[in-house]
Amino acid sequence: MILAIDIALLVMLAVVGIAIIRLRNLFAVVMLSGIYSLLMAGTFVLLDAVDVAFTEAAVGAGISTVLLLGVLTLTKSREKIPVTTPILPLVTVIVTGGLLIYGTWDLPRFGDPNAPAHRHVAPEYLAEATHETGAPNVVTAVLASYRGYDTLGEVTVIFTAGIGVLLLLSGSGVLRRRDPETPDEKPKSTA
Amino acid sequence: MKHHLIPRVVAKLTIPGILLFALYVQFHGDYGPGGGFQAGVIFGAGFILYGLIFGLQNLRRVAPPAVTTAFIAIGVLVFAGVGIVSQILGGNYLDYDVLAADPHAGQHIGILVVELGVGITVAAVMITIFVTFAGRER
Amino acid sequence: MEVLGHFNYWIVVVLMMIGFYALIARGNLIKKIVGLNIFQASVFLLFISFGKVTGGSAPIIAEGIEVYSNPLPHVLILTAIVVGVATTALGLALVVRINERYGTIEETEIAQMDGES
Amino acid sequence: MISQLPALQVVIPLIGAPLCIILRRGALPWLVALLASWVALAMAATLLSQVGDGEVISYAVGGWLAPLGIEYRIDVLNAYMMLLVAGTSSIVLPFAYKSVAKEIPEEKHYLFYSGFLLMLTGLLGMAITGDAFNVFVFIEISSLSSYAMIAMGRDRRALSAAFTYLVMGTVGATFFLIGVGLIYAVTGTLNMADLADRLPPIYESRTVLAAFAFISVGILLKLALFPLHLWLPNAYTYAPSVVTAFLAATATKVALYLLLRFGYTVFGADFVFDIVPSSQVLLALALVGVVVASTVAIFQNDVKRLLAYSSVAQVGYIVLGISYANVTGLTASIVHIFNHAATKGALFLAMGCIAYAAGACRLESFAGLGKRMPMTMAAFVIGGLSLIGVPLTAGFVSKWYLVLGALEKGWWPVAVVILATSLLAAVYVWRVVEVAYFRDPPAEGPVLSDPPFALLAPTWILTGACVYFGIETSLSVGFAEQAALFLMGGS
Repeated sequence: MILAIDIALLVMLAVVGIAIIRLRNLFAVVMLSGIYSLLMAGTFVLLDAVDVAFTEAAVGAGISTVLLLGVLTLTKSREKIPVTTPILPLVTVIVTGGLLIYGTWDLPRFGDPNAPAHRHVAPEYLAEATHETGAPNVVTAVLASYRGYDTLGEVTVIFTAGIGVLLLLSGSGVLRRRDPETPDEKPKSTA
Repeated sequence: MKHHLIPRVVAKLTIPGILLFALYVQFHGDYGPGGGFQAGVIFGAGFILYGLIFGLQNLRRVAPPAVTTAFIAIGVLVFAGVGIVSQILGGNYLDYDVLAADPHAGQHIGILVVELGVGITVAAVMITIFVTFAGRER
Repeated sequence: MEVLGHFNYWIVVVLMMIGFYALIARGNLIKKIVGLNIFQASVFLLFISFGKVTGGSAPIIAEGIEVYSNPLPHVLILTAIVVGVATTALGLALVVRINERYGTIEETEIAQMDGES
Repeated sequence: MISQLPALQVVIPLIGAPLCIILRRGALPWLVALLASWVALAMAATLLSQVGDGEVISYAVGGWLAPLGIEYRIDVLNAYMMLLVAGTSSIVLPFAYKSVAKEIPEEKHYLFYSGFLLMLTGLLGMAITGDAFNVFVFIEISSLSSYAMIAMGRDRRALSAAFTYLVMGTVGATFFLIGVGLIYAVTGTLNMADLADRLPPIYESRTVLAAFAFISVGILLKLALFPLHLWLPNAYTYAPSVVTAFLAATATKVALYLLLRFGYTVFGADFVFDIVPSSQVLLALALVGVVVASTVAIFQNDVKRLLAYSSVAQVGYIVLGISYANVTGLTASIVHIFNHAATKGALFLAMGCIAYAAGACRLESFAGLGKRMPMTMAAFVIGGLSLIGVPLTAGFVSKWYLVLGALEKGWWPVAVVILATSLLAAVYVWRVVEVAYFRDPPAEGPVLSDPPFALLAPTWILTGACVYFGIETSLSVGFAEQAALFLMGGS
């Protein structure tokens, strides 16, 4: 049953994905990418990844869509028709996809409880984590404690993005502004 | 949107709720889905909504860029600082066991503080990104 | 059953390739970013698929539940989603600046202008 | 205290980055960056002295033992890499003070130094960690900060270069992630040492093969091996001088380290060279890359761009050594990682001096610089000689081992190609030298002169390193040989 819903969601994802490639109106593309993320979040719930679903919905359908819409208001909202047919990308994609399909051949069956990934490390988390950290949500326990160092890296990545956006977009006001009273943004000759 | 009454009233009613929900997600992550990152996103979204309805100027007044920028750094420092503290207390980096006399309590404190660091940085970055992007209108 | 057991992976691969194609074949920078998002989100789905255990439930320990799905891929993907949105934000900031300095966000036109200057 | 060094190695620069944001006024961010980098260098030196005799330090982050937690695993190879990375940043940062003041708007200095420390943190983290997924996180820290830093160049092409790098870099990182996911699915672990134990029984699995392919392609994109180098020339050409010098010396090198780490430690030499025809593939790509990139370099009119293509060629030499799959070749690669970092660091810092004085690095603006900027051009000449591989320079040492390794294999045509491409290098270095020394300076325009001591000193330290490690090789070759033996022995 779950497999059937899973497959249905995946097919819908594929349809949305193809529509994104084909459409040239970028507003429609951005809205569809938000829908793609929502469908993806639904699939994650189905696959028991509730934390991931929560985050994907907040990030994919939330932040990314808002950012993309914001950028669209600053740029042109129609994609131009390409001059040449992209042969090389098509070949790259087919080769990459082919290699992946080849690689999936020896993967454990979908949902197989005896897959190596479920026999090593993970059972110890499930058995010990709540006891050792006091957090019933094993994902939180692993995220914040066992693999807390990854999470420190994750915060640093977010920090990096913040610094990067400020480096790129703060100050250097080559543009007219609506509220000129902000003192820390003066035009720069280097911009 | 500044001059429409209904969005303003609705925003005034919902924003406190959004911020409260963010705090719930922040501190309830041990038990259900959620945690610092999701809480930070929601918290930031509250401010972004404020900025959308009441204008960028007002948002800059509520959350001055210099302050949000500082908070981006503070969140990282809080997280990394927990690690340093645990080193000072004789453990390895980010070993929460040593943060309290009882390892379980230590783990609890560690996870709580670390998630708070995540939440602070994420919320601050969200607000900063919104303000910098919105500040570049054509 | 063997075929059905891998069908999930294959569609995920197709999804990944849709995103990858939009990323490398399209000249519009915003469409590239959207393609990047789809590509990465689909990779996340591949990981989450690895974590699924038939009959399992979400890895939040509770009374009366015996089988849980694997939490580790979830943890990894939480981190990866954050990395992904960080990349998106930075990429979009670059797009805004490129649009300001070049007046276009089409790759071919930018390459043309780069060649001239 | 000393047992906590591995964690602090990464955490000190990591904490420095937000500190730069808090202490944003005046020269404080620069000072924070400098101190963090120097402390990191001292720690890297201490770690290298501890693992120099083949020992391995394991550090359990968070107190969770591997494979449950994340493990730091330090051996002679990654200690050597960390010394290289921290050393370069420690030399480049003093240079940055004046160079950045000229190239970056003042109100962004604190962001710039924060970003610089993030690049440093990312590269150190990639080198030190023993966890496959943790590598991904640190790759992204170093990459994201690099994209933003490259875009700070004054030319608008810096922006399009940064975007291209962002797209190719993210594809690389995502491929790497796919590969890590696939090996996780068939082994259940992310710890490198644990993976090394669990992979051999399933070498025949198609999933492992696909995982190896994705991880390799992802890393090869990062290290810019021909033909996956397309992001590199523009990124190096238009980035601010300091960023170019640091990235050229370290970023591709750490990616090369990852290639060695995953090839030898995780997958194992038996798999990489016996089951997969890696040797042949790498050999072919490296040879074509060296020849094509060296040739393209000759026709460049921007000297920074010329050096960038030369970097692509040098990556080719390093991969060439790896493709031999013998100790001499591996030693040559590791020693060339080091020597080329010194050489390119010196050359790009010299470019920074010229950009400081002249504002650009176009070939025509070099006319007469031999007289006007004697110290800068002398550094360029020595660096150029090392690039060609003239005896008594560092470049000679690595090429010597590279040729030796080829002859050991009986691959004398490869040795011929190495010598022939050195001639190509001589041609492109000569083009610059000719303009600088044998062409009169333009009659109009400002009279240029050598930059201040604060810029010349770091340039000459690296230039001196090119000569020093050409004569006294016990350190560079000594550690490289040990690292090579360690990798080969561990297989």
